[in-house]
Amino acid sequence: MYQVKLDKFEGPLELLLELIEKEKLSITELNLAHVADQYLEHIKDNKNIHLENLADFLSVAAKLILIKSRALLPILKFSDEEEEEIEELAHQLAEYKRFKEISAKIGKLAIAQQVSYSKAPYQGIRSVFYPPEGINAYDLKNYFQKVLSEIPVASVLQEEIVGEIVTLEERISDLEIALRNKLETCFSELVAQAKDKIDVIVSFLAMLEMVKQRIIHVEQKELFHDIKLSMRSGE
Amino acid sequence: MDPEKLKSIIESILFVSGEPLALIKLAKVADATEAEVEAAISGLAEDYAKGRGLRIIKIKDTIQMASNPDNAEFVGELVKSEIQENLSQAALEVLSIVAYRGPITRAEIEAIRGVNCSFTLRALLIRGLLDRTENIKDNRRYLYNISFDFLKKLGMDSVEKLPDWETLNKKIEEGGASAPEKQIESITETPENEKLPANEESL
Amino acid sequence: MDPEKLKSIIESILFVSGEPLALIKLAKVADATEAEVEAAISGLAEDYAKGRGLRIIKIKDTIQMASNPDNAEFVGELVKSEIQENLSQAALEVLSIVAYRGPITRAEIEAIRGVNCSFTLRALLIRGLLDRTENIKDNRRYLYNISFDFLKKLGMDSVEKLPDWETLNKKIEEGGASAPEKQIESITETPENEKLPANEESL
Repeated sequence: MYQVKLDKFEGPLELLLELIEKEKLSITELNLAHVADQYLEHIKDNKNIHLENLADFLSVAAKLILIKSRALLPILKFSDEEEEEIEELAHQLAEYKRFKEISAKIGKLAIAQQVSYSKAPYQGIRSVFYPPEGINAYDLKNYFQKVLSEIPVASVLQEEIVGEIVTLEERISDLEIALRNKLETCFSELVAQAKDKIDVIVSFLAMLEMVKQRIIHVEQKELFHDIKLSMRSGE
Repeated sequence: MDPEKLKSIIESILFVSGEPLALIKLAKVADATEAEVEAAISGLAEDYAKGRGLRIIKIKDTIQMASNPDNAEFVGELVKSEIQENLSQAALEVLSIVAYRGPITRAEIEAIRGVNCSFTLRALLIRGLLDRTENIKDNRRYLYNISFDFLKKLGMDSVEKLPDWETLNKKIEEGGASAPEKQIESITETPENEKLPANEESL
Repeated sequence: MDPEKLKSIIESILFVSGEPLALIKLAKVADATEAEVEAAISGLAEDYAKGRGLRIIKIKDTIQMASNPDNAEFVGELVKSEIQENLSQAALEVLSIVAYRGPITRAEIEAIRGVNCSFTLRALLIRGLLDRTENIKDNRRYLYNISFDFLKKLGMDSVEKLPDWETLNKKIEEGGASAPEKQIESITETPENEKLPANEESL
């Protein structure tokens, strides 16, 4: 249904723009709501997205969920902050679109082979020994230690990524198990152990997915009240 | 100093150096005022524009002498190396953002792309297509600028001549003040140097 | 070929090379006859004689572009300022990397610092603080070492006597991650990194 392209999407805006453009839509809040489901599907399946950027994909997913829920329930009131986030996403996407388009032009220039070359500097000029004054071997050591301390550490992020990749599918099955045991829980309980915002979003996505698959039933008495989750009766 | 003489001196200096030179340094070495040097450089650039083999490339107040890109096919033979290098989509986007919006922080670049760019930035810095300077306002964050090598690669003599410069140099008008700054935080909580995505995709 | 166009091409070639080029080679690179090239060179030499900052030097059948000797005093000032200006923070860092990790290639230095170092290395070479030797394993790449003069100035007769040389010389990356080293390879192993080999041959 949404076989968009084979290349992986490096970032969320790239994916979102592709979805909008595939449907020949302009960048408006309503159209963002329209493609929100397709976007979430991509994330859910970890399909064609660069997983190391999952956090960035999820942050946009959260905004799309806001937009989508407003489109479905125009009566919903949003906080100023949420309003701003929604408005911002459309702006951000419009801005990204401009740069994506210009980068294609820049790419063409780069392969056009209309290159300027410079010459080797100071050709034919002999070096003159001119050591910096007042520097000793210990200064050199200090400079080198500073250099070493600034080498970026790749492993930190790697762990983060590995941690995140498992999330959604696992969360769904965790939730299912929890519900089978308890038959009922609420969203606040579900995210009580959440480490960060992303964690909450993933739980929320998992919940939506299960609603969609008709595994669970959700209920919210009043706006901003806790969401009750229960296994669908008769299953 | 006689303007023609100064033009000759500046031409000699730019030739011998071969590297980008700051206007202020040119003025010092040529023993002239910056205004005089600027006039001499404009004069040179005009001369070169008449189908000469040389070019003056300018980024802000720094100047480099280079060859005319129209002759690239011949000069390329001599230089041999410059194997066709494919810049990835990510690299091209980052380069474009820096070219049109630089000087710019990593956070601002990431706000536009919506994704972490540290790996691409690092690769472009090493490749010399971007330059990085300390941010005076905030010493934890660097400011990124386009480099002479980038302009030379595109055969341009200044960023202002890039396509659609006038329109893209400006931000899209937003409802309120520029909001992106705020929302960036989620992406850039890590200090500048850490957070290197582990994938080894090349430029 | 149009004589003016050929003149422009020859000017580009002579500029980028900077070294003496045989007439026959110029003709080949410019895709013209030797007679045509000679005419173009005469034309250039005439132009330059009108008080320009450049000169054509012709020795037998080799041709070279050079700066106008009338401007030698100013070129001397340029070189003097290059040599005597204070070393930048970046230069001191590169110097320390070469001291503790030499012999080392430019690509390796750039991998450690995460930025292009060609200008910095050049600045250190012209002051005689570094030496550069051919890399036996890979002739496209130079190996950099701290110069003997500079070592002597530091009061040492070998790099091994630098403080904590034993530990700092080993390539255990402090963060515990050896990954950066690997990662960098993928960016810098491209021939691209040694673009413009001429750039490294100077000095």
